[in-house]
Formats: sequence, C-alpha cells, structure tokens
Amino acid sequence: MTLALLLIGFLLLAAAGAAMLSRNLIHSALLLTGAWAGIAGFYLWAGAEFVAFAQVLVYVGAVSMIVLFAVLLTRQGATTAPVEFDSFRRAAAGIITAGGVMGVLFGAILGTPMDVTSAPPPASITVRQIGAQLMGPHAAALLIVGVLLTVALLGAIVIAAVDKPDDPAP
Amino acid sequence: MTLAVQHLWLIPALPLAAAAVGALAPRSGRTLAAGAAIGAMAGSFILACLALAGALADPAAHQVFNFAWFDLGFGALRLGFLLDPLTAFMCVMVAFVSLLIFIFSTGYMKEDANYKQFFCFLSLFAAAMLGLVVANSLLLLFVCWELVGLASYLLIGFWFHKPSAAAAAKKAFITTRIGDLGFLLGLLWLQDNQGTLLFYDGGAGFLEAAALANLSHLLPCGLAVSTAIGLLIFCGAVGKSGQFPLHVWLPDAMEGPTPVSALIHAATMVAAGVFLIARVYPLMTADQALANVPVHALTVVAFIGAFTALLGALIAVAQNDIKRILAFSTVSQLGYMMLALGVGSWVAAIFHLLTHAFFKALLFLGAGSVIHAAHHEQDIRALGGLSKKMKVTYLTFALGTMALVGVPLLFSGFWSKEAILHAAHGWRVSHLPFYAAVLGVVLTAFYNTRLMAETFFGSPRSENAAHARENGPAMTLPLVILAACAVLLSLVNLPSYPWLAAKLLGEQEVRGHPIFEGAGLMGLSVVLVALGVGLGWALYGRSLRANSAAKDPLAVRAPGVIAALANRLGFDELYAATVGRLNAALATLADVLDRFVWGGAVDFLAALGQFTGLVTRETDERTLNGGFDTTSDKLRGAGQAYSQAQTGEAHGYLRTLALGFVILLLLVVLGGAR
Amino acid sequence: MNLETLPLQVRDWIVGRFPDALQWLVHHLLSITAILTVFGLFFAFTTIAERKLLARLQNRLGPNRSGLPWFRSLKLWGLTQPFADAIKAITKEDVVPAAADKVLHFLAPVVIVAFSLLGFAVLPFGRHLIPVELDAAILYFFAAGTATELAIFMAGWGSRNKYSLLAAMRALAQLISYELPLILSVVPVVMIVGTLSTQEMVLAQGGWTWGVLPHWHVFTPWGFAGFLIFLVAALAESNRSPFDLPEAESEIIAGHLTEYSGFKYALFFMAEYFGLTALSGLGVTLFLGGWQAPCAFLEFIPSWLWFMGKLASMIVFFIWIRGTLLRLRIDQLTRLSWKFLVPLALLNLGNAAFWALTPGWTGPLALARWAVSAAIIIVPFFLLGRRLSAGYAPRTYRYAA
Amino acid sequence: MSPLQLCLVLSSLLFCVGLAGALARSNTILVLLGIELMLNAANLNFIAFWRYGPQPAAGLGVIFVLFAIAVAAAEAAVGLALVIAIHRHRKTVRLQDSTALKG
Amino acid sequence: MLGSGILKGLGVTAKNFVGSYHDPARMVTEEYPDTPARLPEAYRNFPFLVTENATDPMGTLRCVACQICEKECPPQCIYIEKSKDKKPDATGKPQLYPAVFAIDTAVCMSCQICVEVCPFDAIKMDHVFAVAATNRFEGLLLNREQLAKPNSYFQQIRPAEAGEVDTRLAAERSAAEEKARAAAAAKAAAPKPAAPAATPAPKPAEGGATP
Repeated sequence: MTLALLLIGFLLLAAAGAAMLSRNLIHSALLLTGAWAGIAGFYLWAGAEFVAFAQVLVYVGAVSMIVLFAVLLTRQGATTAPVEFDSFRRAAAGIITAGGVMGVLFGAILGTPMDVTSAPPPASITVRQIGAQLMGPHAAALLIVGVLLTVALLGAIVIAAVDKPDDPAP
Repeated sequence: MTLAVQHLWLIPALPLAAAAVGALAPRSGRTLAAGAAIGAMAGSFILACLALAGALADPAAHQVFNFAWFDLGFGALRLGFLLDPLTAFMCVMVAFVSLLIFIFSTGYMKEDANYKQFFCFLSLFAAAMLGLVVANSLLLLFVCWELVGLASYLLIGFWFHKPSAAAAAKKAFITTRIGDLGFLLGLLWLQDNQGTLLFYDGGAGFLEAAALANLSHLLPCGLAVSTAIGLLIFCGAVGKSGQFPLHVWLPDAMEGPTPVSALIHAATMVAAGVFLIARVYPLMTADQALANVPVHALTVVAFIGAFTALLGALIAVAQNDIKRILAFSTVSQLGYMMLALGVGSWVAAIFHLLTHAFFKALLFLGAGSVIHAAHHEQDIRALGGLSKKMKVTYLTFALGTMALVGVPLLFSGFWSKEAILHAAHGWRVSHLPFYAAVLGVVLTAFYNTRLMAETFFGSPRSENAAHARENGPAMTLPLVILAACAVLLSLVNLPSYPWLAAKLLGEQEVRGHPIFEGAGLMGLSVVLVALGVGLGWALYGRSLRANSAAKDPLAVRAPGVIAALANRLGFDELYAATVGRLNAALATLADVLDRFVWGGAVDFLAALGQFTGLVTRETDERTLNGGFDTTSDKLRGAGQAYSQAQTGEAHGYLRTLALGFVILLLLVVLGGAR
Repeated sequence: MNLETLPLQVRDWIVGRFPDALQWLVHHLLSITAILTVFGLFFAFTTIAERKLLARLQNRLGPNRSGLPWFRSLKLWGLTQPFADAIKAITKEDVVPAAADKVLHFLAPVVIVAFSLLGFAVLPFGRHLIPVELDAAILYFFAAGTATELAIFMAGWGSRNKYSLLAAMRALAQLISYELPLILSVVPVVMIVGTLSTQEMVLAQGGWTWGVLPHWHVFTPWGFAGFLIFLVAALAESNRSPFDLPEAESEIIAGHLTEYSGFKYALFFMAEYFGLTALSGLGVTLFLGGWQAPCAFLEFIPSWLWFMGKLASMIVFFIWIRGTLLRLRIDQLTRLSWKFLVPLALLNLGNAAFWALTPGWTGPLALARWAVSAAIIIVPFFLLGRRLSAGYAPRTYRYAA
Repeated sequence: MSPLQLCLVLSSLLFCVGLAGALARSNTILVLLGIELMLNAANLNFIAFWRYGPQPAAGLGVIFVLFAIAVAAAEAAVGLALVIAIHRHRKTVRLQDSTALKG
Repeated sequence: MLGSGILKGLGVTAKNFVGSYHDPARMVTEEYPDTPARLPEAYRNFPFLVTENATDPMGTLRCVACQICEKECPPQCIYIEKSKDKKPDATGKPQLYPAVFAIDTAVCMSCQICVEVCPFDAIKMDHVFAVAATNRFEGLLLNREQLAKPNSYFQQIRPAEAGEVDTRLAAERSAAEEKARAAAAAKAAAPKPAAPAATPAPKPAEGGATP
C-alpha cells in the first residue's frame, strides 16, 4: 500500500519536476498532463474513484487541451525554439523561495503529531453518496459553480476572441 | 373530486395557449393565429360541455380542486378551481358564444392589418374570462378579472390610431379601475378576516356556513361586516357591469371592433359583475337575517339595478348610433339582472344573463354585419332599407330584437324578463324597483322598434347603405346559430319545467308550475310590450324617415328631453365637472405646495449651506491649510516610496507571497512551540 | 454445459490451476487476455468487413484473393486478408523523420492504443461478463477516452510536418467540440436510470411488453434522440467518415498519420477501431439494451452473443455511413456540434427530466407523455435544422438528375 | 512516518515544485501551469485528510476537491484566454514584460 | 427536412449492396488473372511488326526498312538496319527488309507515331500490358524475332482495323496483278520496257477503300 503510494508519488513528482524544468513548452505541457494523471492515480489509491475520473476528465481531457492550444497560439513562427531560462537570478530566487516554503512545510508536517498512526481500512464513497451530498447540502455551491463555469466560458471566449470581427484569427 | 374538476384548468389553458401562439406567430401568420384561436375555443367548448355533464351529475355539490400557489410566512396562498352548475353553465355559454364570435371575426376583420394581434387578444380575453368563471378563489377570480379588463382595454383601443378609440380605451380602463379598487379592498378585508379566499374548501371556504357566521358582527357605523364587504365587492361589479354611476364607459367602449363589442361588452365580460354577485351570493345574503342594520347589501344592489335599467332604456331612446343604442340597451339589461339579484332571485338573474348573452351577441353581430356591409356607417339615420338587401341579417336581427323586447311565448327574453318582473313584484322591501322595471319594458320595446324601423325599413338614405350586400357565411352562420339559440333557449327554463333553475339551485328533480301561474303579471307585460311597440311604430314605422337629415319625430315633440337624453343626461359632463375638476384642483394644490412651501424651505437650506461654506473656507485657507499641506506632502512622498514595491511584475508578487507565508508559518510554529 | 456461463467456467478452471497467492493476478490477466484476443480478432475482421462492405456499397467486389499459404486454391473469400496486412505492416520499414521529436513520435501510437483499450474494462459483455465493475463506470469510460486526443496531438506535433500539425489541431478542435454532445447525450440515461454503473444500466433495460417489445432506451423519445446524438458524436469522436477531417487524405495527405509507416501506422489504425468498437459498445449498453435479448423467447441465446451481435450491427451501420456520406468541412463540423447537437442534447436533457417526472402517467396519459416528450425534441429538431441548413438546403443539383 | 504524513509530504513537495516553476520560469503559460500544480497539491491534502480523517463517510473532502477541480478548470480557461489576449496585443508571453499595472 | 438527404443516401448505398449480390450488371470489377482482361479495341501498348505468314515470320515481314519510323520516333527507341538484298513484298515487288529491327520498350511511350507514319502497314500497336522482365536492360530490348507477330493476331486484337488494312492491301495486290497482266498483255502485243510503271502510288486505292 505504502509502496504504491511511494511509486505514484515518485512518478508524479518526476513528471511535475521535469515539466517545470523542460525547455520545450510542448514537452512541459505533456509532462504536466502526466503529472495530473499521476494525481488521479493518487486519488485512486486513496479510494476516491469519482474524483480520480473527474480529475482525468477535466485535466487530461480539457485543461491540457487548452494549454496546448494556448502554447501553439502564442508562438510566433519558430515552433521549435526552446524556452530559455532567461535570468539566472530569477531562477535562483524562485528556487530558494520554494526551498524555504518546503522547509517550513516539512517542519510543520513532521513536527505535528498526527492522530492517525496506522492506516485505517480504505475509505470509499459511492457515486450515489456523492450525488446525494452534491444535490443536498451542497446544492447552492453546485449552482454557483455552474454559474461560475458558464461565466468563465463566456469570459474566456470574450477575452480570447479577436477584437474586430473581420480580422482573421491568428 | 372527479376527473372533470381536476382538469378544469384546461378550459382556460387552451385559449391561453392559442394566445401565446398568436403572440409568437409571425405577422404574416394570420391563418395560424385564427386557426389556433378557433381550434382552442372549440376544444374549450367541448371540455366545457364535458364539465357541464360532470356538474349535472350531482348539481348540489360544489366540486373543488384546490392547490397551494406559494407559501407565505403566515401560511399558503391557495388557489383552486370550482365546478358547480353555475360555473358549468357560464363556461358553456362563454365558450360557445366566443367560438361563434371568433368565427364571425374571421370575416369581419378580414381586411385588418393587425388581424393576428386581434385573435391573440381575443384568445387572451377568452382565457381570462374562462379562468374567471372556473376560479374557486376570490384572488384567482380577481386576477382573471383584471386580465379581462386588460383584454378589454387592448381591444377597445384596437384601432388606436383613432383618437376616440384610444380615449375610450383609457376611459373604460380607468372607470372600471375605480370599481376594482372597492373590489380589492373588499378582498383584502375578507382575507384579513377569514384567512382564506377560497369559495369552497370542504367547509373552510368563506362562502360556507362556518365562515359566514364570523361576518355577522356590526361595525361602528351600524353596518354588518358582511354588508360592508359585500358592498365593496359590489363596487367591482358596478364598474365591470356598467351600473350607475360607473356606466359611462360602456357606451364609449363601442369604439372597438364590433365582434369585441358583442363578445366583451355585451355577452360575457360585462356579465362578469352579475356572475360575481351570483358567485358570492351566500356572502351577499349573510346579512338578511339581521334586522337591526340600516341597510342590506342586496337592497343597494336592487335599487342600483332598477335605476340603471330605467336609465339605460331612457338614454337609448335618444341615441342614433346603432351600436350605442345596443350599448345602452346592454346597460339597461344588466340593470335588470342586478335587480333580480337584489330582489333575491339570482336564478332569474343567471337565466337572464344566459339568454341575454345569446340575443345580445346576436344583435351586436347583426349590427356588425350591417356595419360591415354598409362600409362602417353606424348612424341609423343614414341607414335604412336593408331588409331587402340583407335577408339573413334582417331576419336574425329581428329575432334578436323580439327576444330583447320580450315578445311573448316564443322568445327566450320574454321568459327571463318575466322571471325578473315576477321576482321584483314579490319583493317585500319596496315596489319602486318593480315600477322602474315595468317602465323599462315599455321603453325597451319602444327604442327597439325605432331601431328596427330606421335600420331595415324604408329606403336607403345614404350611398353606403345603398351599396350594402349580404355578407359571407363566416358572418351569417354565427348569426343563424345564435338566432336559433335566442329562440330555443327559453325551453330550458319554462315555468312549467324550470330545469335550469332546479339545476342551479342543486335540486335533483324539477318541480314545475302551471305555465300561466303569474298570468296577471304576464298579461301586464304583454300589454306593456305591445304599448311600447305600438308607440314606436306610430312614431317611426308609419311615416318612415325621408332622408338622413330629417328631424327625429320625438325630438320635434319634446326637444328638451331628447336633447338631454341624447347627451346621456350629462353624466360625462357631470364627471368632468366634479371628478375631473377635483382632480385638477388637487393637482394645483400639490403644485403650489411643492413650489412655494417645500421649495422655499429647500432654497433656505441651500442658502444656509452656502453661507456656512463661505465661513469655513475663510477659516480653512487662513488657519488650517498650512499644516495639512505639509502632512499631505509627506504622505505623498511615502506613497511614492511604497509604490516602488508595486513593480507590476507577477513573479515579485508571488515571491513576496511565498516569503510572507514562510514567515507566517514560522511565527505560528514557533509561537505554538513557545 | 451452460453456454451462458461458459467463459466463466473456463476462467475459473484455469485460475484454479494456480496457487492461491497468484490467483487474483491470473484472474485479471485472463480478463485482459480475453479482451485483447477477442477484440484483436474483432478488429482484424472489422477491417476486412469494412473493406468488403464498402466495396459492396459501391458495387465493387472488395478483397477476395488472399487465401492460405500452400493452399493456393482455397480463397476463403479473402478472409485472411487482415493477417496478410498485419504481416505486411510488421515487416515494413519504420520511417522516422529526421526532424521529428523522436520520443513523442514513438510514444503517440503506444499511448493511443493503450488508452483506447481502457474503455473495454467497464463494458458489460454479458450477464456475468464484465471485466471491472466500477461505481462510476461511465465517468471512467470518458476519462479513459480523453487520452486519445493527447496521443493524436503528440503524433501531429511530434512528426514536425505541417500537415500533421494541422491535423493535430483539427483533431483537438473536433474532439473538444464533440465530447460535449457525446457526454450530454449520455447524461439523460444516467438521469433516468440513476446510476453511473454500466451493468445496472443494462439491467434497467430488462423486461418486455407483451414479451416482444423490449424496454430499451432507444425505444423512448428521449432515448431515440439521445441515441442519434450519440451516434453522430461517436462518429466524430472516433474520427470516422464523414468526420474524418484529421485524416482527410485529399487535403492534408493523411494528417497526423503522414509520417507514420509500418507497424506504428497499424497501431494507429488499430486504436481507431478499438475506440470505435468501445464507443459502439457503450452505445449498445446505454441505448440498445446491452446484452438483453430483444424478445423474451430469444433469451436462450447466451447474453454475450447478443452483445456481440448488437456491437457488430453498430459497426456495420458505421461502415454503411462511411460508404454513403462525404467528408465535412471544419467549419461545418464545428457548427453542427455547437449550434445543433449541443442545444439539442441540452433539450433532450430536459426531455429526460420530463420523462423522469411523469412515470405516473399511465393508461391514456401514457400517450400524452409520449406525445409531449416527442414534441419536446422534434420541434426544436425542425427549428434548429432549418436554421442549420439555411442557405444550404434545399440544394439544387445542376449536374445530377 | 505515518501514511498521512507521507501524503502530506508528497503534496508539499508537489506544491514546492509548482511554486519553484511559477517563480523561476518567465513564460506566462508555465507560470500558470505551476500555479495549477500548487492547486492540485492542495487537493491532494483534502483527499489525504478525508482518507485518514475521523469521518471518512461524510465525503466532505471529496466534494471539496470536486468543486476545486471545477473552479480550477474555470481558472485555467480564463487564465489562458488572458495569455492569448496579451500575446495578441503585446506580442509577448514573458510575464515580466507585462508590467502595465506598475505603481 | 434535415436528415432526409442522409436517409436517401443510405437508401442508395443499401440498394447498391443488395443489388451487388444478384445483379451482375452492376459489378464492374473483373477478376483479372482468372478472367482475361477485356481490353477495348483501341487499347494500345508497344508496337509490333506484322508478318503475313505465321510459319515463316522473318520471310514475310511487311516492313521494308524504310526507316521513317526510326526517324519519327520521339524517344528514339527504334533501331533499324537495312538488309543488303531484296525480297518480294506483299504485292510481290522486290523490296529491302530489316536486317535488324529493335525496340527498347523501356523507352517506348506507346505514342503510336510509328504506326501513323508507316506507309506499308507494317508496324501496329499491340495489346500487351503485363510485360515483366528480370533484367531491366536487355530484358526489355525486343528484337526482330520478338517483335514479329502474324497478321492473324492483328486481325484478332483489332478486327476492324485489320479488315480495313487487309482489303486495302488486297486491292493493291489485285491492282498490281492487273497492271502486271496488262503489262504482260501489252508486252505480248508490243514488247516495250515496262519498268517505270511499277511504282504507282497506293493513294487512289487507299482513298477508295477508306469510306
């Protein structure tokens, strides 16, 4: 059980790290898709099937697509030119900051005594339960998220749409 | 609760759907709109017949289907549908007459550019009217009541490009609103008092005995609560049914297309007032048992009805517009119905309502046929000689006239009017209404004879009349059907076999009387009718008008009276002089108050403010400014210094955020450790 | 010997021969092997069936020559053609363009085949034959299907060929556009049945009226409309004609397949057919009653045979469509989805809601229920259809009778 | 180390990878992707606590993650649309080039 | 109605499908190696040399080695060497014959110009198409013996054209015989040298035969 978690975690972190380091944006996006799939794997491991599938559907199926579209739409001509780390200073500052955050997080996690010392039997939640929860106590939130998604969709279209209607799309 | 009452909502829903179709159809969708309207009406008619069958199976029962409209804090607001013989008979009548008038309209409105809208409005009206009839809640009834008012407004002003039509629509709307205000007050009072507006609710409705008992206590002014509420509701009926003193809108409403006049302002909507009083009859009669009250609600109803009946008939004598004559006749006949209600015979009122609906619709449609054929010539002085040119119209119109006049034995109008006279005669409170009614009978016979003679006999007195031709089957067929009904409808309530009355009263078996039981009264009435007809014939029929400019024979004999009557006894002027003036005076008063009193106060305050400002400025500039200037300079400098941190670079922000998080977490962890 | 449970008996017998510790592994491996074998063969024969059917639809003969080695006289109606094709594909030279992104170029066919196979895991092939019984099977199915889009993008981008890249963009746009109507056409079924589990959906379609009229969802107004939308969207999702724009050999060579040859090409081909088969299987499961027999007296035929029969007829229908219709243009394609299928699918959702709210309308009201439900979908169909074909239809053919 | 702590360590590592990426890279798309990773790391925590929390049956963690995924999808759509719009107007996708909001 | 066109199209293909099983007239496919290819008469591929007699191909070549075709050939795939001696031709006149006549079919483009220009109807287009060789140089270079095919073969692949050619040649031959007889008669009547009359143009005879 723990072995599986370690494996998933390793692959996940490797994919995410490689994505952040890659000089090729397309590779980054694809590796990140792998990382998202790995996160779905973690959800599966944790017994949250529904969330795992939703994660795959949303991230692998949709978000990665718009990332790829965005990458392809925002490069001028040279599709192969690698993305340089343009400033060593920036990179160093970023990594140092991240390291600092990691340090305090680790300190906090390892320093806090957790109630759970041994893994309980895998918790599982059926789709029916999730549906009842969503439609029952969380119905308002569900509606709001629906509105949010609609607004986001329209907003994205408006923002990304070409200003002049007769202007050919880039 | 049977299936019929559960699906009663379908009866108004069908025309409503047709109205929606008409509203959504493209402008060119004339056939679609008309077809939908007629089809929906036919459907409603069939459903209404089924409902009638359902109601007659158990005439004594009030079948109801109630449901909660929405929940309020203090409880649910409930609406419902009601099926009893009264509703069912009204439904059948409204649906049937509407159907015929819709068919008639396809011919009458053929050339109109707004044909589609016309059917949309008509359907809307029919839906509202049917909804009004089937409602089991005073609230639902009120909603539909206002909707029919709206439809009436739209249809009177249908030819809105005519200034007179627009003015008439406005007048009708506002006048009826005055009455509706009373109705609304009564309704609110009732809701406050009873907590329900349902008519029947298995013992909990406000028309049922338990509730009515709550309404018998007296107000400080001596009236019983039920009397007050009843009179307030009666205000609505007065407005809608064109009773004195709110009768002024109805004749003007004739500016609308003739089918509208026939349907709304003769057969159905104006009868809604009568229907309303009949519907809440238990409420109206709740004060009858009380002896120590100054007046009973029904007494007021009876006097107003009788007066209106006489007044309408009188004014009708001096009118020249064919539709206006019929309109005043309607006012008069509605007065008869109110009279019948007032004297306690609501069955007679409903009987007269039904017969009147048919023969008055017939008369209006006949008038419409005449007008359509005579190229919109409405002045009877300019008509004439149409009996030869328009045989069907002439014959059916004559039948309708005879029914209205009350020619004995064969015609439905005779029997219903006889029932009213009989009831008025038997009323113990006063005989004045009876005499008014008797006089009205004479006058009715008189002006109708005049109408017939001037319109149909003699020779054409204008180009338009000379060129008149009989209309197509879409217009004549409804006439024929209505004429047949006008004659045959008497069979449902002959004194020897009062089937209708029995059913309305919820009796299983029909107890007949000898047909000539009130023979004396009947004889009197025959004599009166003969007198009226004879007078009319003597004045107008014997020596027919030569040309349209010739003076009226009656006006020659009594010019003052006729002038006054032609001016409708000056009610419009009276209202203009009183209500209108009052309104204008109040407006002026408000204006004066506004301009001088409040305006002066505001002006003073403004001046005060200006003065204060002046003082402050002086103080400010001289004493405080130096100090504040320095402070703000410092602040600006500090702001500029801080804004250097605002680089606009997202990376920087993110970094700062992360560092802040680290510091915060360190604080928490260290603080927790401490 | 019970045909219905025969596959299970075989599996249990094999599993029983292994030690207890390994049994679960063998159990799953057997399921995988069975799926791979059955659907591998199914794929092989789908290709030959497609070629023969297409030929017949166009008055040709189709492949009929490949026989057996050493038995030249036995032609076997050309049925060994797929094996010949496979041998050819394996032995062909694998060309990788010099400028290509080697890793992605290699990964693309692998990924696409792997993910297109995943969908089979949740399809109930028979009364007792379902590889994995998942609670959220439908969601799993669509989640598994999304990776194929990525694979196509990888192929198109990794080839470093402008036609391939164009095809990749087309594929992305097309798959995004049609995923929505596809899922929306499935949601009504989920709504009516109230579960995401495929097996329960099939069970919900059991039973017959008078023993002959099956209670399949396709025989309800909303189900029929949903099935049609599903068909169209499935065609587009699996890049089948008339939606095979990413390939479009007449405009962009073969799109993302331009730079592929040999076995990698065969893998793409295989994945396309696996995807089509899986989607057809889902359609059968959701709308055509899954493994349920159409009549009560036909129940003696094992359920998995029914499933495969329905699946085969779906495939045949797809081939028929391919033999009939022309390829769309990209703007027509997206227009059809966003302006026609999506609104219609949303309305169908409302239709299903109406259906779910009125189970009590029985007797004569059942007719009204049907009429209303049909009207909800047919009237918008006509209105939307009129708007969609405004300016295109009715078409006048100048050169054809 | 208990499994819960393992999960938390994993999620914080993922968070830091995302943070480092968002801070170190200059391409706006990559920065957005880094932020997306941080969001996912937070989701991991929800699931971990749901899994090892006192009341796994309540399913609050799952529900929360579902909402978070939906919101993240909306965020990604709008964010990338913004990137495209900025690119169209300024012909750059470098984050440090877009400093019009400077104080 | 939207979709009616699709249904109609499905109907058409369905009809095709059903029809393809019972209506052989629909099927246009020929199973070539099993059933011989049915080539249209005008089909042409590679020229061949016509011989009068199948038993003695080299002796009865119509070709007189005039080398017009060699000159006219666009890809220059014809190679001819004239003979030193003369042989009687179809009309019995002594003529030269090709000692070497070779066509490189790897180069030939089947343009038919050699046939057009040949005044002796000696070279015609063939119907062969499945030509394969293991050697791409010599294997496709055809010599005189490989090119020669009897007139009966020509009649078989192109009956109409062969008939025309045959009647024309027969007319020429009979005209020549007539003339020979007349010359013989004249010679018999008044012995005179008859050599110059031996080359009448075939034109009038051809013009008479073509309609």
